[in-house]
Amino acid sequence: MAESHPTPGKDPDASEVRRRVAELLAAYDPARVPREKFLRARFDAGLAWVHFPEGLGGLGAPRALQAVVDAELAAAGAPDNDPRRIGIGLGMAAPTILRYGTEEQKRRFLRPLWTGEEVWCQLFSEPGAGSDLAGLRTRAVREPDSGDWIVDGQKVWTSSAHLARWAILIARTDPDVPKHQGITYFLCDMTDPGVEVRPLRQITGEAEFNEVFLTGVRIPDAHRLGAIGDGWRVAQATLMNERVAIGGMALPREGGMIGPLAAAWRERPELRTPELHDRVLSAWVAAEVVRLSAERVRQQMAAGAPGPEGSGLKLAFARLNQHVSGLEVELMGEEGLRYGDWTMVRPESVDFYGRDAGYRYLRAKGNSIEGGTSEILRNIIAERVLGLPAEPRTDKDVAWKDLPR
Amino acid sequence: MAESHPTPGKDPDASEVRRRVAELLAAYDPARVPREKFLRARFDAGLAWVHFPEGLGGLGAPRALQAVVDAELAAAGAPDNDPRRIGIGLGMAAPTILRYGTEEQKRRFLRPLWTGEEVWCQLFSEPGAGSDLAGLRTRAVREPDSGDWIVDGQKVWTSSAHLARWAILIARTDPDVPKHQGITYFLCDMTDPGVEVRPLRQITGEAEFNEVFLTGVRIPDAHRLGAIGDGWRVAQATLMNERVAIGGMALPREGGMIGPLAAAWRERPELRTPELHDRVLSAWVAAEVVRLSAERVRQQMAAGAPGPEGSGLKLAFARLNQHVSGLEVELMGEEGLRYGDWTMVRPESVDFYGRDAGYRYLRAKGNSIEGGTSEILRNIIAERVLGLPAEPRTDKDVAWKDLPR
Amino acid sequence: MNLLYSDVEDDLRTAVRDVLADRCPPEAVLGRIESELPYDTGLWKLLAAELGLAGLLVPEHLGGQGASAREAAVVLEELGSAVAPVPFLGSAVLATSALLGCDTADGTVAALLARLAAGEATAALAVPLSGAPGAPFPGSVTADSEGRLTGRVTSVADAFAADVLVVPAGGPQGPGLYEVAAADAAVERFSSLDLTRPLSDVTFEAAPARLLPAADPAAALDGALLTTAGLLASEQVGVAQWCLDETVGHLKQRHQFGRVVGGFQSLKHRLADLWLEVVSARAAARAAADALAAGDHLEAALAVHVAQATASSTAVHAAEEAIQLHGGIGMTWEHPAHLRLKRAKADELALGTPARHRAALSPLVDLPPA
Amino acid sequence: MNLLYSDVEDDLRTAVRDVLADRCPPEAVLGRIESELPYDTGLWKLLAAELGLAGLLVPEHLGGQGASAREAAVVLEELGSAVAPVPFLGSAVLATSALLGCDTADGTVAALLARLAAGEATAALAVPLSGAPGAPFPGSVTADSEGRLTGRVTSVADAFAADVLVVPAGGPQGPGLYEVAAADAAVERFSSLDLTRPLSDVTFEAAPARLLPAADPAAALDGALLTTAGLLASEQVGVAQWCLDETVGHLKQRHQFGRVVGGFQSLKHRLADLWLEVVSARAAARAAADALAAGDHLEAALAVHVAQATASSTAVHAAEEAIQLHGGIGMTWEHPAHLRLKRAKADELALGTPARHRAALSPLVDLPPA
Repeated sequence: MAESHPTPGKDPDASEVRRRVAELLAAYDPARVPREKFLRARFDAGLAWVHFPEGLGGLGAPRALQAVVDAELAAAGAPDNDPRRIGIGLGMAAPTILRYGTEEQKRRFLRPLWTGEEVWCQLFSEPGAGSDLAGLRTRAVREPDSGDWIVDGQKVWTSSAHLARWAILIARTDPDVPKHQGITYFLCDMTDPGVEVRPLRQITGEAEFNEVFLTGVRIPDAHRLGAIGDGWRVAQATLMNERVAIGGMALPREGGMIGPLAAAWRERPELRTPELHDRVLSAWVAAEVVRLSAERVRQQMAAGAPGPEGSGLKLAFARLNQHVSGLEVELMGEEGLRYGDWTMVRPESVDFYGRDAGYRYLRAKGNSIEGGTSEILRNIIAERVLGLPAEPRTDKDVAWKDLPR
Repeated sequence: MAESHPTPGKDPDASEVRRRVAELLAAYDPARVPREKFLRARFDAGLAWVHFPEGLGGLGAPRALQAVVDAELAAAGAPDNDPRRIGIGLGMAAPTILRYGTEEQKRRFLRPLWTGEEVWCQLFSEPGAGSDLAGLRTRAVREPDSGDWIVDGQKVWTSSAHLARWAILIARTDPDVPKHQGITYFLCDMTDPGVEVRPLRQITGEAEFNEVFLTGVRIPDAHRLGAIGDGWRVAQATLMNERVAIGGMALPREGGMIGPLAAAWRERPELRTPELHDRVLSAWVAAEVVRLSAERVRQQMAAGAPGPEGSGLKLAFARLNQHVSGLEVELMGEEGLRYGDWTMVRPESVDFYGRDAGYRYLRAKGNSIEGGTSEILRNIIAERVLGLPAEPRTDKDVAWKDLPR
Repeated sequence: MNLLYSDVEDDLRTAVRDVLADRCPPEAVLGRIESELPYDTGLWKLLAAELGLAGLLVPEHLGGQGASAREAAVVLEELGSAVAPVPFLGSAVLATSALLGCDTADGTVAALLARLAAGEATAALAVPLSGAPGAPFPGSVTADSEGRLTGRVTSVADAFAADVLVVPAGGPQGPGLYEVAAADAAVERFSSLDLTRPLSDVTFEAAPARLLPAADPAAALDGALLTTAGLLASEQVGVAQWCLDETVGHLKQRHQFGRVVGGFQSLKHRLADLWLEVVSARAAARAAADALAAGDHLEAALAVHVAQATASSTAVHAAEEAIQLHGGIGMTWEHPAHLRLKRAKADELALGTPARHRAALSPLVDLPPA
Repeated sequence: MNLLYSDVEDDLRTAVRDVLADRCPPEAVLGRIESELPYDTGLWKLLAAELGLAGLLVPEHLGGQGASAREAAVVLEELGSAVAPVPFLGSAVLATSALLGCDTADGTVAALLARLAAGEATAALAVPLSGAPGAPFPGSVTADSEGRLTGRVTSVADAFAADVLVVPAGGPQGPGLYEVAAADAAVERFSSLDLTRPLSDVTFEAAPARLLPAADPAAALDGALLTTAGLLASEQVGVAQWCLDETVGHLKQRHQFGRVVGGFQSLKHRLADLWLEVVSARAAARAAADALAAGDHLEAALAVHVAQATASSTAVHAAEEAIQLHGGIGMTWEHPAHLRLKRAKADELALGTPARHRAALSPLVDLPPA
């Protein structure tokens, strides 16, 4: 009996995880149980994210075992939690809440976040701040009587805001201290009447993101994440997860933008020219090398020795996407002059590789801006990986309110 | 009679210049008169550099008329002053002496400079200074009794130093003021016993440049050019002329590095591959565009409206040379693995386009360093042409002696 | 070879720029692109008739301005800069050049040119915008013995604005250029990558047509494509210059990390490189315009291929840098940068890609393929 | 696919690096390159025999270390970093791989491999260093009916250091690999672009030779070229990493304009881009070494072509940036940077240019020419 149950303080192994999956499937037949009920049961069985603690959807097991769980459940025809729809919750809100949340916050938020019953969005970026995220102007002022925070400001580039029940939010709570010190991190109820979400139409014609106007939004202090004024540090955990998620996606050979380019070259001999051949092959090589680089980073992480290479993946990914999609439009020739549809729509999820060459070309322009510009990433590599001196900064010791605008 | 003689205060025109050339040729038959004597006579006739003042080898005429003189004299079989051999004197020392020199200095130096009887070199660069030329350490200390300057220091990248009779020199005369303010400009006698010239071997194997060690070199105050402490401003005139000279060379179509590449492609079909064809054509286009850009700058200057484009020519020239020569080595394939000769020699003049592909490739690496690095040129374009803010500087108001090293 | 701008050209630029500044602000362009009428007909009337742009390339004796490719190039720099929604390229350059290659002593040709030059009608040449000089005479439209045209031409620029179509078609006597009333063809506008230069597919079903007399119709067509390709380089320079100027301007006023963003050295160096690229493309575009004006065919072809191989990439690069260096704001529909990116990328495909122009250069400069 | 370094590989790297740090400082390399003896034979003895590098790829039963391409790749990273003047690539990789493609059960082949593995002799494969996998079997040397070789092979790497030459030659029975004592051939060293990897032209005039039994001599030769091309990518990564490290180190200590030069943002961003390039080339080189070790020919060929198409350009770019960012000092003969530039540029030509490797990839990934 003892060997098949996890010893307290000892990590569960693959066989233990498989046993738990079998127990779950025995108790909740995916073919009969409603999707939501099954997902809740999976969470309660610690099989949502096995590396999370017990009681919070996990087993405190090595992260690598998640693949075992996912494979077994997929094989059994179990529903999943549609991770593309709730990526921000899973990838950004959840690890931050796990690390900085109170026990009560973790218990309240993580389960519906994971099951997808509550969609999350991220209220970080602002029109005036850009790469200098810490320069944000959204103010949160504490109401003396209630202790609640009243938030006013504007956020931008918010995906899923129109679907979201909750948001992770950073706001300025003290303009009299240097900018990094006066920020606090909140969990914001998107149903608050002061929250207005407007679609933000972008270069592709559609509105994948939103602008969010916050007017007198009330947030109870219980929904503050981390200490007052500690929001910048908390946000770093969120952003680190975002970049890993963007750059570290596993793709098969010819996955990503190179796929349609290679397919067009193969299937449409009339598009081929001698001049383009070497460039298409160069693009193929570049894509394969990014794939290998990403694979190497994953192997480093799996070996428990994450190298600095991870910082470069998002940069490489953006450059590759832009290069390959630009070449694809050129290859398409006359067809490249057409664009599928400029109609303004609000897509539920985004596929960088979807639609036509023109869409891919335009959409890829965002890859070097969203989630940290390529310029900021180069700074990070130069300073943190290569150890070169930081930029001369004049804004670190000045009160936020006194900075030039 | 009046129309064929220059009215005082009125610029001579082409016919006047032609008349002067005819007079010179009539008085000094190039076939009989010794070279040196002819050149002196040409200088005295104001036909050396027609845009210089009368009495100093010129006629105060528009610069464009020089081409008329040169063509007529060449047609008559007259000797020239071997401008490649005395390029530093002609291109850098002469305009600076003309602008900042005393009457006595102009009369003493310009004639033998132009005739080539006295070769000049430039003692500006120092090993520790690099692009930050104003950070130079060579000291000039004034001897109280004689009023002479005693110079100690080390200069580097000095072409023609072993042939030179005179040098233009900048040295620090006051270390207690900020670095740009404590520099003075001198004319240095290279036969002074304190001057030691050593060949500096470079990446190509040869020693095109020299290191110059200055130990107690004595310079009379009469050989100071410009005011004490004003050397940085004087040097700017020199450097501006240098960059225009480097970038602004007139080349015919397929002149420069592209020539041998195109010839190899044409004459050696066995070297051609489909992959290389578009790259060779791209290189040809790039070379033609640099040629057109240089031509446009020359037309702007001739029209008396120099645009900012001149600043970019040297940058474009370096990039082109490096790109084309690198491709040429690749095209040569197995032959590219050979190198003509690594023997250390001291060439009398330098031909960027000479020797084999390997030499051109290596020599071209210097094109983005010598005479202002490409990085400095980009700063200049960004700040002076585009009006972007200057770099944060901490060294402009600090005494030179207190700067970090 | 004169690579500078003459005083007359400078004056022309000022006149065009003033009209565009007044009548063609970014909001107006953006508001129009998704409307039913993607062209600003009022603006075009002003430019065409009052400034005489419609007949710029038409000789004076045929009712035009008698200007050369040099002046048309200056106009295109300004129209490209503003991505102005007018059919200058399609009508006053491409179709007009084809007509000028026909027998202009012929009454039909002369009358049509006069109507175009007066701004009374607008024309389009029925070729795909991606068509390059040097390609074979198109065969997708044929004329029957009664001169009626049947066939289809895809991706025709400015056809939607045209009253008259000039149509290359194979006929009983071989290749010919035909005049067709736009009303007699089916002109279907589609969703094009470049929102400011609408494209249409044009279908002819026994459309009544008039053969335009020409000694060598194929040469007339090819000359029009070459001229337009060369002048497109100036449009591309205009687009690139706008991108550079807007980006420099934006970065001069935006603050981040307590500093003016334009003071960050990596951006300064990228902008310096971009400036150099634009300066170089301008020299190449001027050389093409000057060579087209001078009329030496071989030298003009060489200069056009060089200019296209250069300015296409410069415009795309400048627009891409503009988007990137504007950050998020440049990705929004409301900001005018994306219109230049789309124009630049479409222009890269228009009238031959850079690679195609390099390949066309190959025999002219004796650098044969492997 | 394992793209990381194993503990054994890390230990091997440390051992090689320690020897090189001790025996192969920059001054020593620079002093040797123009001497009569361009190889450091003492250093080679140490590496070959004591560290077992000469027989690294030779199976244990034939007297070697029985290691794989993965370990050889690590050695080449270090030798490339130091531009160490030893014939490891020519003898222990190129010639040895060719011999391993012969019938190793044969006494002659086994004996030769054993001598090489023991460091008792050094070999070179008589092919031009620029020769690429996939090329036809060379025909410049022929064997007569008595097995004597006549002909000439140009640009042979490490032949000047070799005791034994392995020579591809056409013979009466078709293509074959022959063993020739270096003393029986005329080995003329010439002035090579890469001063640290001397090249020679080798002439045979009825040189006594021994045919090495091989089931498929052409495949043995091609396999050796493929293996060496793949491993060269690791040498290139080593060169590139040295250039990056030296440049970063230099810029951290140099001051200009009152600031540490490495703090100027444009240089920081260039170095960040270069770092990313080196990281990417390392992933590609590791994949090639791993695929060669695994032995699936098709996957190995693909990985080698990808690695060569990547690492060649990375090494050249890194060396060019090192020269530029060192400023004037990097242009001097005394500074070690130029040796890496020359190695990198020569390596770009060695065993196939990047463009050639891309072309070789074309059929493997089904992207056919136009």
